[in-house]
Amino acid sequence: MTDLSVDLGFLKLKNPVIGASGTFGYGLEFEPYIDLNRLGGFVVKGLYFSPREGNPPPRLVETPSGLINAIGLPGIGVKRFSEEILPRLQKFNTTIIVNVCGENNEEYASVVEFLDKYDGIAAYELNISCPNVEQDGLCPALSPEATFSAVSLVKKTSSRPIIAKLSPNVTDVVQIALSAEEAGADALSLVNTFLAMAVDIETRKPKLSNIYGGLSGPAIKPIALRMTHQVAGRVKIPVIGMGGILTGQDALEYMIAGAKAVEVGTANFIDPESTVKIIEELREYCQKKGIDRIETLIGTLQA
Amino acid sequence: MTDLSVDLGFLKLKNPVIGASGTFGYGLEFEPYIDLNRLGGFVVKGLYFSPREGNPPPRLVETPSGLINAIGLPGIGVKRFSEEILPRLQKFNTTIIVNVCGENNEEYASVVEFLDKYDGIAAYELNISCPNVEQDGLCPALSPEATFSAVSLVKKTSSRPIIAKLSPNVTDVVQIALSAEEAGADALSLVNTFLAMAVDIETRKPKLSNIYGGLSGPAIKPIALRMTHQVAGRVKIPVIGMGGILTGQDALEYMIAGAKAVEVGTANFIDPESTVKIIEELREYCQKKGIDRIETLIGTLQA
Amino acid sequence: MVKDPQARIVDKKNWKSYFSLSLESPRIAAQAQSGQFIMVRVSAHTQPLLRRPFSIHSKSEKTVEIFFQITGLGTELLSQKKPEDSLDILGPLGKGFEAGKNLKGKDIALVGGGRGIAPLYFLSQKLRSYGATARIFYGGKSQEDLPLKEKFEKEGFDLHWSTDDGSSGFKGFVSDLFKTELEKYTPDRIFACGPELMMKKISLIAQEKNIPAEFSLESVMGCGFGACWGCVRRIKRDNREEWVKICEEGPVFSGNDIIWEEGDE
Amino acid sequence: MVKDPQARIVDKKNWKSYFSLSLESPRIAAQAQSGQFIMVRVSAHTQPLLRRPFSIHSKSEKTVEIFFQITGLGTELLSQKKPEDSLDILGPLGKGFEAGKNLKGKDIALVGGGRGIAPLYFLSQKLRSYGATARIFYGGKSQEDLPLKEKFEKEGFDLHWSTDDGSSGFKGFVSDLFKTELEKYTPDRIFACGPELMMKKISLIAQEKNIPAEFSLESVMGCGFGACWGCVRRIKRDNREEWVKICEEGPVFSGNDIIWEEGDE
Ligand SMILES: Cc1cc2nc3c(=O)[nH]c(=O)nc-3n(C[C@H](O)[C@H](O)[C@H](O)COP(=O)(O)OP(=O)(O)OC[C@H]3O[C@@H](n4cnc5c(N)ncnc54)[C@H](O)[C@@H]3O)c2cc1C
Ligand SMILES: Cc1cc2nc3c(=O)[nH]c(=O)nc-3n(C[C@H](O)[C@H](O)[C@H](O)COP(=O)(O)OP(=O)(O)OC[C@H]3O[C@@H](n4cnc5c(N)ncnc54)[C@H](O)[C@@H]3O)c2cc1C
Ligand SMILES: Cc1cc2nc3c(=O)[nH]c(=O)nc-3n(C[C@H](O)[C@H](O)[C@H](O)COP(=O)(O)O)c2cc1C
Ligand SMILES: Cc1cc2nc3c(=O)[nH]c(=O)nc-3n(C[C@H](O)[C@H](O)[C@H](O)COP(=O)(O)O)c2cc1C
Ligand code: FES
Ligand code: FES
Repeated sequence: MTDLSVDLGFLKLKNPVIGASGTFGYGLEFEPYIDLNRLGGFVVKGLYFSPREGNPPPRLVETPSGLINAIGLPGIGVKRFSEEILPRLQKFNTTIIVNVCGENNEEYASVVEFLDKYDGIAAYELNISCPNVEQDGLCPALSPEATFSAVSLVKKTSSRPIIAKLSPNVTDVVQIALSAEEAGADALSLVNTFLAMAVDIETRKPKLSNIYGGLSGPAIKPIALRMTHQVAGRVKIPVIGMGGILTGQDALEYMIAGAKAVEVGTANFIDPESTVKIIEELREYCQKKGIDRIETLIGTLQA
Repeated sequence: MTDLSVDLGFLKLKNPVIGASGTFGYGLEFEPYIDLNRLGGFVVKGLYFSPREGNPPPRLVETPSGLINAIGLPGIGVKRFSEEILPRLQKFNTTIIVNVCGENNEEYASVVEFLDKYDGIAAYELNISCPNVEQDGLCPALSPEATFSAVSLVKKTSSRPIIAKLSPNVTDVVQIALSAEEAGADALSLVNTFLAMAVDIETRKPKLSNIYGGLSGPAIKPIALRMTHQVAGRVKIPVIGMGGILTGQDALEYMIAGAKAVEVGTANFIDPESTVKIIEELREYCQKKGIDRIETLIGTLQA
Repeated sequence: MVKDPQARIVDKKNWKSYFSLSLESPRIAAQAQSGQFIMVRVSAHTQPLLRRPFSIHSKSEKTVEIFFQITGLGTELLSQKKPEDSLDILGPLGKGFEAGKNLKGKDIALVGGGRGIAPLYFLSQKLRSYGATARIFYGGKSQEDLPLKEKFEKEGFDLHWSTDDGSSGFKGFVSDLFKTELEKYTPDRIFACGPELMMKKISLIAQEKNIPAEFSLESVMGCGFGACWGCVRRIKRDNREEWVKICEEGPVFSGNDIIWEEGDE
Repeated sequence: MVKDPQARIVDKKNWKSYFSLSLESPRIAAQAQSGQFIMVRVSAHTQPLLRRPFSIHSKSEKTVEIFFQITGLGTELLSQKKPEDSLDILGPLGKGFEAGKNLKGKDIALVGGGRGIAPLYFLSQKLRSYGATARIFYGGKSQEDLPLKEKFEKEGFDLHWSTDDGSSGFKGFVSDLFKTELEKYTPDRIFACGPELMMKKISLIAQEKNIPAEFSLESVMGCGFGACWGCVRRIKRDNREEWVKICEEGPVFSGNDIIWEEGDE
């Protein structure tokens, strides 16, 4: 029996595979297709304090091996989430993480403050890296200072562990990672999407109503993997890697490069069973290679 | 008859399609497949002052819709280039651009100083953005200051126009672009490759001997296009766009987003006729749309 | 809502750029309602990356059928599939037409433009089984865009058709044909599917004449089952306008609730 | 070196994971030398992105043939092509074996491992036409990895074979088989192609016995025609070691010039 569990220190996951925020709905959307109890965990769609509309359509455009989204963080807000969704999630035997959004540091803190009163949430993933809200993709994770101040305020407010979600749209992701660590983040997750665009040459208009959106999917994997490797080599807190993971092989690349766990995003759209299949593929690899505990694989890249 | 010529101010191209450095050899490699005289121009492989070996293999790895290279700028140096290659290029009726490399500002300047003595070069493309030479992809184009100092020194030295080639591995490409413009660059070309990696899960080794390499090809197009759009909207000098252009449609997206011309890279490997086909596709589009001069299309994105 | 990774193609038909594929998938067939759709994986690789949505065109006990037009790479790859190949599909998804036994004896107009005719065939069968009269208004650019004309005719439906170029039937848009016909009769209800502008025109006509109407909307879909928030359209809800996921709450909506996209009339 | 965007598949053969395709391409066939290769576009889309290199396995006046094993997505897609399909190919590329009329009357050993047998068939035909004797040493993991055994036998070549698992012929590596045979005779020249380690061993044997030997090397290729600098191998040149593009200056090199990769012996 291979032991697939991974220990993030503040949190033990039954396996390293987590559904990524914004691609896993509120989890419940996947019930017809998979047994949610089998997952390492999942992160629900980004939540602001109040309900939000998101951007007008078109919100999605496909590119070679990639997907640009400009969803713009629509959501039901913390109140409805705690009343309508959370009670239904509490019955699952898996790790529920809430992706926390805010227009400013105070809003991040108020989301956390509100949710701290409710059971059934294992950690907060602080979404300081969504490129789809402000112009030119501005967000706290583009600067070490803004990252530090957002993370440290939320950390102070929260009674639960904080995972800071980093942006790939930076010159030096290690610098941002170190700021988040210094500010007290319990873990880091990376990456969010890459600021991107597509043009319709017939109409000469952007293919997304918001002009720019965030690129995800297999196209970005090589860049996201490099960033995960860089960060994992420099911080002491655990790193959760993501970007373009479709298969167990992809997940293994991230873990060998140093990720303690992985999030699976766009793959869930292509195949709602992706997370469960990836878990099976991890198990098969470990069995084939005679690995008893998957944790022993983490960061074993021979460079 | 559609007029496909574009005017960069310092240089008029017969059409906007340029073979990108490092993917077009010294041009001559394409003679069996295309008539080089039909091109807007091409940029020869990056040249240091002295001959260089480049990195050990494996130098290439494919990823979904992308290619990571860690070639590492091997080359014959300026002396052999001027003796063996340049005389053969002079007979072509197209624009020859030399991609200039250096380990420091002085080497950039010395390459330019040396080549200034020879005819047949229309401009220098200053490669301040190759991610494959220093550790962690360090290069001048990651900082506005280093960009400014490299470009201004070379501009002072050179008797020819300077195109500064920018890196996509930055938080704010507009800031770097403005530095290059301020330093006297006559044009900007963007983007060079994205720092990336891939892991072999069987051996647990990086798939490139150099660990990291540069990602190019269709995978990166959405990000490179966004950067081109951002920069073209902010600088006064012409912008040459590139990244993942395989077809006339791709080239048109860049031009509508603001690029005066485009470079075609990885596509040349897939099909050595790519540049010529793209020129034909631009012509067909203009004819279908009743566009007399392709220049009128540049920057017409309705955002 | 189930995933069938191996729905075998048991029948394939082709008319120029239009195709139909009949897929063996008993579990999906058992649940399928007219107006619902399935998400089809068109490539085993990463291009195209996402599944493609197709309305259920007809069903039998064991099969669901889709009917589609080639509009890009995804539909092109799909058109290359052969009988005995298998497709990975999800379905049935969304909410279909509100067409129940209460429509018995009613006179129903089904208006379809181009590939938008797809869900209306399933609906016509349903209506007939409930004892309603379905009249079909079918429009296309040209003669070749009316591949299902014979099928409806053979089954004895009252069929009216139009082509933009006049190569067959009424010359003009199907919305104009429909308007002309409405001078002669008033249906009890309208169900329509087709290009945005066509549906918008039909909706105006329906509102003018106070005829209840439902429309099957399109949007780019990331997932098809509510997880991505990609497929939203502007819908009226309790006197407010909201971005509503059409994969979950649609694709069929009442004309009164749809905020139509602006565009050239 | 020409591009043939439409080389028609005129024949296809298959043995488990091995395939051969004969491609109609008179211009490439006219120029092809043994040891040269072609670059084949395996997908019309962007996955896989790059062409794949294949040695020329045989040629006729109008055709060139490739012989390959499925090792990944590219070769898998290629194996799905059918007679009458067309392939987009570039060729002939690189420099082949130095096997000219000067080899008349000589006794030549051709050593091929796995798919590495591909170029040696073309070479065997050439050698025979020049009046040289070609003896074939052919190794594979198992019986199934020797699909060309019968072809060589039928044409009356002196064939020796080995399998790692002993399921047919000599049990062990083809380099060991070759070593054993060299106790009985000494060839005038060796040409080899196969896995890196096998070639390295053959090269050591050749140097020990002072037999001139040439090897067809592999490397990941970006372009196949000298434009990308991706395909380099370490080669001796005028007493210096250089990274040499094998697509231009190879893939065939003299054993004396090759710096073999380090690895488990
Ligand atoms: C609920 C629903 C039911 C549908 N039923 C049918 C049907 O029964 N028969 C049929 O022929 N078509 C149907 N469509 C449209 C069909 O999904 C698109 O034609 C198909 O996805 C295009 O894929 P492609 O790769 O061939 O084209 P692409 O190259 O992806 O795009 C070609 C054009 O189609 C548009 N498009 C792309 N993806 C989608 C998408 N997911 N949804 C809508 N438009 C898209 C693009 O914006 C572009 O204008 C339906 C769409 C929806 C949303
Ligand atoms: C000059 C030359 C001649 C060749 N001739 C033949 C031949 O006649 N028959 C034959 O079966 N094979 C031949 N090969 C090898 C063949 O090109 C590869 O098997 C093929 O490219 C793998 O593609 P894939 O997509 O199936 O596998 P991938 O999924 O791309 O890779 C599978 C494995 O093959 C390796 N590989 C990938 N691309 C290449 C490449 N371009 N060159 C070498 N190795 C690669 C990868 O590193 C990996 O280990 C030749 C290679 C070269 C360089
Ligand atoms: C449609 C869509 C919506 C997303 N919404 C969110 C979100 O609400 N919060 C967040 O932190 N990340 C969001 N993301 C980013 C993903 O969680 C993930 O970081 C990214 O997609 C990269 O992973 P992938 O390539 O596996 O998709 C979204 C991504 C997509 C494609
Ligand atoms: C194999 C390879 C070698 C390259 N060498 C150089 C180089 O020498 N100098 C340079 O400025 N850019 C070099 N580049 C970057 C390209 O010129 C181009 O900026 C990049 O590939 C993006 O364009 P593409 O997606 O069309 O390939 C190289 C790219 C590749 C793939
Ligand atoms: S298509 Fe994903 S939510 Fe509707
Ligand atoms: S494969 Fe490109 S130089 Fe050899």
